[in-house]
Amino acid sequence: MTANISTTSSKNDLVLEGRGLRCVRGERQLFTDLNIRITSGNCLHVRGENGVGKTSLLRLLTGLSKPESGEVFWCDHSIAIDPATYHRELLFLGHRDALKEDLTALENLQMYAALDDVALSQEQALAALWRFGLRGRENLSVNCLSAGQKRRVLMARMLTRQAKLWILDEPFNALDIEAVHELRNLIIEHIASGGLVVLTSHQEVHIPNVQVLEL
Amino acid sequence: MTANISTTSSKNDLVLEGRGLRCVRGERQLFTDLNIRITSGNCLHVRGENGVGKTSLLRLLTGLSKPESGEVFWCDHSIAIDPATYHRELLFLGHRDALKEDLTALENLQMYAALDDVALSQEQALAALWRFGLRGRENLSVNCLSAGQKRRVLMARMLTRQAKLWILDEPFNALDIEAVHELRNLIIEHIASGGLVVLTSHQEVHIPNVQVLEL
Amino acid sequence: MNQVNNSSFSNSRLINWFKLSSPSAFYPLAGKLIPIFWALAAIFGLAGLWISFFVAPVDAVQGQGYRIIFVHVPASWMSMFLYLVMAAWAGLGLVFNTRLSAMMAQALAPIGAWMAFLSLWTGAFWGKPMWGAWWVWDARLTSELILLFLYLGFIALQASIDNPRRADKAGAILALVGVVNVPIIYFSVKWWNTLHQGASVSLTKAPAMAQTMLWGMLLMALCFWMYSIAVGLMRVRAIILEREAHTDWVRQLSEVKN
Amino acid sequence: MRALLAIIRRDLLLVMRRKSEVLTALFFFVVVTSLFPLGIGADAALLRKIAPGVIWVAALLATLLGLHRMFAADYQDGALEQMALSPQPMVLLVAGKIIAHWMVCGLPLVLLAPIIGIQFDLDANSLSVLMATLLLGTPVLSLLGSIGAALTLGVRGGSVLMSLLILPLYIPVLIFGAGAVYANSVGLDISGHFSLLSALLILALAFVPWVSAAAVKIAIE
Amino acid sequence: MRALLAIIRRDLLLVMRRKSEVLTALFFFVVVTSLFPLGIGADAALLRKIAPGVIWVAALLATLLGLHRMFAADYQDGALEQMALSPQPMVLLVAGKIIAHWMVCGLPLVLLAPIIGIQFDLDANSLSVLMATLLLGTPVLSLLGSIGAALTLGVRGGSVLMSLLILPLYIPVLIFGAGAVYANSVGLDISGHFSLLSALLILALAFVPWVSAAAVKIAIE
Amino acid sequence: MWNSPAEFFAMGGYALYVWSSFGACALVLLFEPLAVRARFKAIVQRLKQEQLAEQFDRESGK
Ligand code: HEM
Ligand SMILES: Nc1ncnc2c1ncn2[C@@H]1O[C@H](COP(=O)(O)OP(=O)(O)OP(=O)(O)O)[C@@H](O)[C@H]1O
Ligand SMILES: Nc1ncnc2c1ncn2[C@@H]1O[C@H](COP(=O)(O)OP(=O)(O)OP(=O)(O)O)[C@@H](O)[C@H]1O
Ligand SMILES: [Mg+2]
Ligand SMILES: [Mg+2]
Repeated sequence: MTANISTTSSKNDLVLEGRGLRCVRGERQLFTDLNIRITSGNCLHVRGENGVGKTSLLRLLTGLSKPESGEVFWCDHSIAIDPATYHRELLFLGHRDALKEDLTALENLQMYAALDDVALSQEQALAALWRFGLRGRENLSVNCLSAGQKRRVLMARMLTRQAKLWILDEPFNALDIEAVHELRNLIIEHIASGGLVVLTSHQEVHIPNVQVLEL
Repeated sequence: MTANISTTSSKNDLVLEGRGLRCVRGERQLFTDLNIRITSGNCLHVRGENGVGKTSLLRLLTGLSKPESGEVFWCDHSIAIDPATYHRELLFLGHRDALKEDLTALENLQMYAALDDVALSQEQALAALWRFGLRGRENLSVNCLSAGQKRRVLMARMLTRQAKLWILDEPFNALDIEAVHELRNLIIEHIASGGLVVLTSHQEVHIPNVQVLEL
Repeated sequence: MNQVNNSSFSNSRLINWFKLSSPSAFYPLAGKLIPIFWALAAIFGLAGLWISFFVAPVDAVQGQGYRIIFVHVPASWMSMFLYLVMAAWAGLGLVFNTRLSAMMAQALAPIGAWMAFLSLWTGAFWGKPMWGAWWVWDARLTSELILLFLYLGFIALQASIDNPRRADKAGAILALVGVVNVPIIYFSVKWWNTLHQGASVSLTKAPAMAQTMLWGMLLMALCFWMYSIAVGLMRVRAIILEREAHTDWVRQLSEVKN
Repeated sequence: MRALLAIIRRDLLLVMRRKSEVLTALFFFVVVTSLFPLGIGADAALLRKIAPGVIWVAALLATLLGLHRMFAADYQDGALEQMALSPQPMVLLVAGKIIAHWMVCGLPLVLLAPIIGIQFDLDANSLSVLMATLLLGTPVLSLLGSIGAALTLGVRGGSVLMSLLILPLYIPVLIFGAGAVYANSVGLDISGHFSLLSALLILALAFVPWVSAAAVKIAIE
Repeated sequence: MRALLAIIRRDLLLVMRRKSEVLTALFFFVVVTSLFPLGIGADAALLRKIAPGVIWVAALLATLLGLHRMFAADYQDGALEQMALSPQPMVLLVAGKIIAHWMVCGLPLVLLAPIIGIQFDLDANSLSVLMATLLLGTPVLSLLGSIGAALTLGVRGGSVLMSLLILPLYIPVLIFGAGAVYANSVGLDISGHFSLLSALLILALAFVPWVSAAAVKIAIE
Repeated sequence: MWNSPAEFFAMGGYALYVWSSFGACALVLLFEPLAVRARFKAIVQRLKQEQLAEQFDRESGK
């Protein structure tokens, strides 16, 4: 399968680009010669049926796995060369929630802030959790939270982490209607302030400036 | 009680009933004095925002956890008294997929059939997998499957397990549009043949005979 | 008819018991009992110490060193006895699903562990002058060490399970399985030929030791016993408050009210 | 019965899928026993004296190492829950898992013991006694271990906590097992040791599956 | 640097959350060392002879048991992936985790060793040598262990496979560590042993974090 | 039996062993109730604080 997608930018700021990407899993070629280009203020929605290779593509874009051929560029620099600077700009949420079940929601947030080198005061962290309806549950260990509440903690992390590029794998899973709405606003806000978003979802997403990539 | 006058009607009229259910998690009371009653050919859709207690309710109904007070009855027999017969009629799918990642989809299906005491020939198992778009992936170990493909294996299990009562926790998660459609058909079929379904989902489900329980 | 009456009668008795076994009823009762047991412990303790140091004569073989017996034996006895009591409470909790008995078991475990520790410690400090070694791998010493491990395992298991109901049940299973060890400790001296002293207090035989020594030991043992009850009750009160923090009756307590 | 076989087959299949896993309990046994001559020195008489103890302790530890596998993985991915919801009684499933564990972690030790024994310079008579004690003792280890494995399900730091809970219970097996080999080497009668080991085995067979099943149910709740 | 501290704090916090976990490595050490006299018999002279070997082997095994915790949990729930995506170099994160592991599984052993030594009837001089060797040796164990822990990530039956990979690497530490105590007890010079142990430590410190970081990266891919 | 306090404390040459044993017992038996009391006070304190917080909530809610 080949596909080309690119978004035109008015200004010349941040660009995520994949050139000639090819991904092979087992003996199956998922896609080949895939070119994508996203610029500041845009959102790319990767769609396709189950098992078509959406998650695999996202992992290529983060640099967690390497493409069979082709390369990923961030602002015209290959991400393989200087991953640290790229990762400073990147936030990735996968299928799994990557929260430590034994720590509380607040501690999880603070721990990730320390790792990501982001200054995060206690008040900011609490405010982020409260915004997503976790008031009163900040100090509950994460394994007591429901499936949707765990995802909400991740949304709080999206708010506190100052990354320009968000790569989100099925972020709307397990969220209730209100939370879906809240998340959509968050993404719109992020785009409006010049961020980039790549996401997958099996539902429609109603977001301005959204490009759809059918895999 | 010794003289148990069982007035079970000869019609196969199955009833799942919860009387005065109360559920406490930690120090928080999720719901109290909840009465539900579902009969053959009906579907109950449990709704509510994240963390309201949907999963907890479903686990009470399966007998995996015990209510603080109240009881669950299957055809007027408390499920705590004879769990084995109840479990013979029950299929529960939780948030987690309960598939062994090291076994293939086919082996997983056969293993569950053996545990559930269901006769399942190789052809039947394969047919079930093929119906849900796993043709060519029957012999791939489950950890190679994508998120949606794993859920499809569970759908195949629903097809092969001859249970009357299905309790499904967010079964539409991670499925693509086509698979959602397929699953809906499966549920409708099951209801039409006199089965009972209890499910949670944050999206609308378009199923006839559906009652909605707002938690 | 008769039968029905009978059963309702015994039911009402049962209800009385169950009433006492509810934390809210037990909490104030425990509060009243604690000073009594402290007083008893003090009386027995003073008398026991008096006998151990000023009445009991010097031992012909062991000199003054034998006086360790007056703490060693009570600690050893209590360590075994408390384990049985703890397991019994835990088992009751498992079978009848009463919260209070599980809390009792939980409250007794640390005391039992300390008693086992003291038995080992005093034994070691006795063994050095008598046997020339702090520690030997003899059956009784070993099984007492296992007892300490069992206590610690029980405490560790309960501490690492967040859900208190589940912690109670899991702990109960472990405690019941571990009961096997107690008779092993007690009879180890009989079953294996060991360095350690055999039982010298027995109901059938005449006591093999001096009458005064026996009295000293018994008084000290009573002191340890009363002490264990007092501390156990104190701890169970704390545990009740922790577990029942969200209930109304706790909120109404005078010590909690501002 | 069919379910019992199914569960044994399933567990063995899972082990076989990772070929390494079949051999690792064995290798662990071999490596640990080989460490001792390295740590202690190569005095043959000394080695012969400590051989039964070392081999038995290594067997204990090797069994322990595989225990976490008995329920933990199934618990984590929800499969244990599904088993609890199957119409089979829990005891049966637990028994199946214990048997599978013994076939992977116990039986190979019994078969390998003579080779290890030769490294420690044991004679043929001692070797056969060693094998016999292991044959009686390792099932007890698997059985008792299942209690610990079930109790620590879903508990963080479970595998270390489990060793703490289980090792004290293993001690009688160790004492009689190693004791028999030692007694035999100094020419004492060993029928007492064997009858005690058999008694342990019978008791464990009779009670442990129920205890473990109860513990598993508590964990799932 | 801030990230290094953050990761150490995080790992220690996770351990503390389960209070039992701090103590369990310790107890495992105590229990295992207590098993040997039970298996071998209570002859004091014999025990004194095998004490260094037994204590060192027990230390090895205790370290090993905590190793699976170093990366496996983080790998499974995706946290390791997130760490790889943080702007910190992987080496730093790995180093933090190794330090945390040593603080939980190594340091307590050093502190507890004298008590165990007394059970084996060692004298004060031997005890101090034992502690010194453990102080030099346990960091090496944590370091080398991290390689195994990283290599076996996501591999089923990983913890057993890991012991298999790691134990052979541990052998030099064991030989010099136990050797020093033994040499001291028979009145030989032990400075050679100590300089070898120190050399091992320095080499491991210099190279291992990079190796482990590379192994972790491979596992995530 | 004892002619002087010094003799009593010397315990016929077994001072170290006897007093270590009795001393350890005394320490442990004293430490236990103190620890329990600290635990009790901590929980009572927490409960008090919670009640205060609730009171504030109620007052500010009005
Ligand atoms: C750490 C070492 C020791 C431990 C764990 C230990 C354990 C015990 C236990 C559990 C008992 C009570 C059992 C019963 O009453 O039958 C006991 C009683 C006793 N122990 Fe020890 N002991 C140790 C060392 C010693 C030493 C070194 C001596 C004296 C040389 C000693 C002398 C006694 C005596 C005289 C009794 C009373 C037996 C009786 O009258 O029933 N113990 N010890
Ligand atoms: N130990 C505990 N202490 C306090 N609260 C708890 C504890 N365990 C669970 N809870 C709370 O109970 C609720 C669990 O709800 P449940 O998992 O049933 O939610 P749900 O309705 O399925 O939500 P979702 O839609 O997110 O899956 C959550 O609000 C959670 O915070
Ligand atoms: N080792 C392997 N051998 C063969 N096929 C593999 C292997 N690993 C992965 N695959 C296949 O690669 C695809 C993985 O796709 P991926 O996880 O990216 O899907 P996805 O688009 O995210 O799907 P979903 O919507 O279900 O999440 C699947 O079709 C899977 O079967
Ligand atoms: Mg996917
Ligand atoms: Mg839920």
